[in-house]
Amino acid sequence: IGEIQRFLRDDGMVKVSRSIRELSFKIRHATDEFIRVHERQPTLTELAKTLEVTMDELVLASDALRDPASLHEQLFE
Amino acid sequence: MDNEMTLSFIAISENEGLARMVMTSFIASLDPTIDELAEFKTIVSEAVTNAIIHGYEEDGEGIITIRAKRNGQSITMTITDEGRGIPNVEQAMEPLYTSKPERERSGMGFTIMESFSDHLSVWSEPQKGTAITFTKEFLPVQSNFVLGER
Amino acid sequence: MDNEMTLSFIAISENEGLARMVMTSFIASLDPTIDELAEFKTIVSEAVTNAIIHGYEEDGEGIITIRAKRNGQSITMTITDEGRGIPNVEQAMEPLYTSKPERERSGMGFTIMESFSDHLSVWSEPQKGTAITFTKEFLPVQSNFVLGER
Ligand SMILES: Nc1ncnc2c1ncn2[C@@H]1O[C@H](COP(=O)(O)OP(=O)(O)O)[C@@H](O)[C@H]1O
Ligand SMILES: Nc1ncnc2c1ncn2[C@@H]1O[C@H](COP(=O)(O)OP(=O)(O)O)[C@@H](O)[C@H]1O
Ligand SMILES: [Mg+2]
Ligand SMILES: [Mg+2]
Repeated sequence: IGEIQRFLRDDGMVKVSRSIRELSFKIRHATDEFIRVHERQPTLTELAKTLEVTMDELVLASDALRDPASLHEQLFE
Repeated sequence: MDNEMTLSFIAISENEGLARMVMTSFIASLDPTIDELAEFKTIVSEAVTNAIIHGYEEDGEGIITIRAKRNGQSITMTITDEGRGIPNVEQAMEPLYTSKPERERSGMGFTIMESFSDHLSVWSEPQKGTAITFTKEFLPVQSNFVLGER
Repeated sequence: MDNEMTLSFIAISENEGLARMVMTSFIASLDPTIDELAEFKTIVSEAVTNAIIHGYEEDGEGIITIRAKRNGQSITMTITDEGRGIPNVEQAMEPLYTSKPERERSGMGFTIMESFSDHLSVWSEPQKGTAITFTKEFLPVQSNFVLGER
């Protein structure tokens, strides 16, 4: 399977939507970890560095992280 | 003025995502935190959704225009439609007020936009359209963060 | 016409990234592969860079406009500047031709744009400006396997 994935990746046939899904999962994880260590929110640049991705990739993937968790709490609770 | 852009698109719900991405990209150089970004995108989503659903009543034809300017750490953005307009702006902005209760709208759009922005003003005229202008400040993070250290 | 948008921005190099992101987002619904997207973004970058460097000679003031339409699996996009224009389009499009050899330009911009698009046409008039129109088809991948199987 790893072989096939590598082949696909090298071949450029992988759908962008798929790599975005993977990255958005990593963003969520890295954000939690950053907050735990630094006791504040990371900025986009800090996340891009941590995850070793470009700002473009980060901006694209960060849209999968909609709806701030705090939204409901702030307004409805 | 540090930077400025204009985006126009058809008022269909697929373009709410486009508007969000474009605005994210426009403010990326201010290096927002994840929360600031989420708030900013929520403002964009609420305003664009209102233009699609209320302004054009989902006719799939109207045009929405977003003009944005960056001035230092501050972003000012106007979202305009040329749709039905709002007869009573004060009432429309009240928490929980919605003219479409049958659509299960929450009536909280304006309240959310106000709470996530630093300044909001509404221009509207029935049968002419609506323009909502926001300002949001992005405070620089006191970044004592160096990769691999603390 | 499935969808359509217009973006205008100041001709500064920071906005080359904005243009790339906006166009990426506009074609997202076509679910491109990484390669298709990379080609498409390269076209956008080359055309926008030309408008900034050649059209406006980096005056930091000119406006670049991108109009894009989606028709099924096909994207047509026009990138316009109102800058100096191109006196001899045929010569400009020759591989390796550049009017700015001192800037270490490769002269390969048009060649790259042509090879990555399915159709390209150039309108230009000296002192009026330049408009470059591309079409690119995004073929649905004949995906006859599911990852993890063959
Ligand atoms: N762009 C617009 N054009 C016309 N009417 C609007 C527009 N935006 C808001 N409104 C009016 O203001 C009301 C309140 O908006 P909002 O607070 O977002 O609640 P909701 O969208 O849930 O109804 C809407 O129900 C509608 O009547
Ligand atoms: N938007 C434009 N406005 C004016 N001249 C242009 C424009 N785009 C291209 N040109 C001309 O065409 C030439 C070839 O462009 P290109 O193939 O991209 O090579 P390069 O940018 O490396 O010079 C440029 O050197 C310039 O003279
Ligand atoms: Mg609303
Ligand atoms: Mg070039």
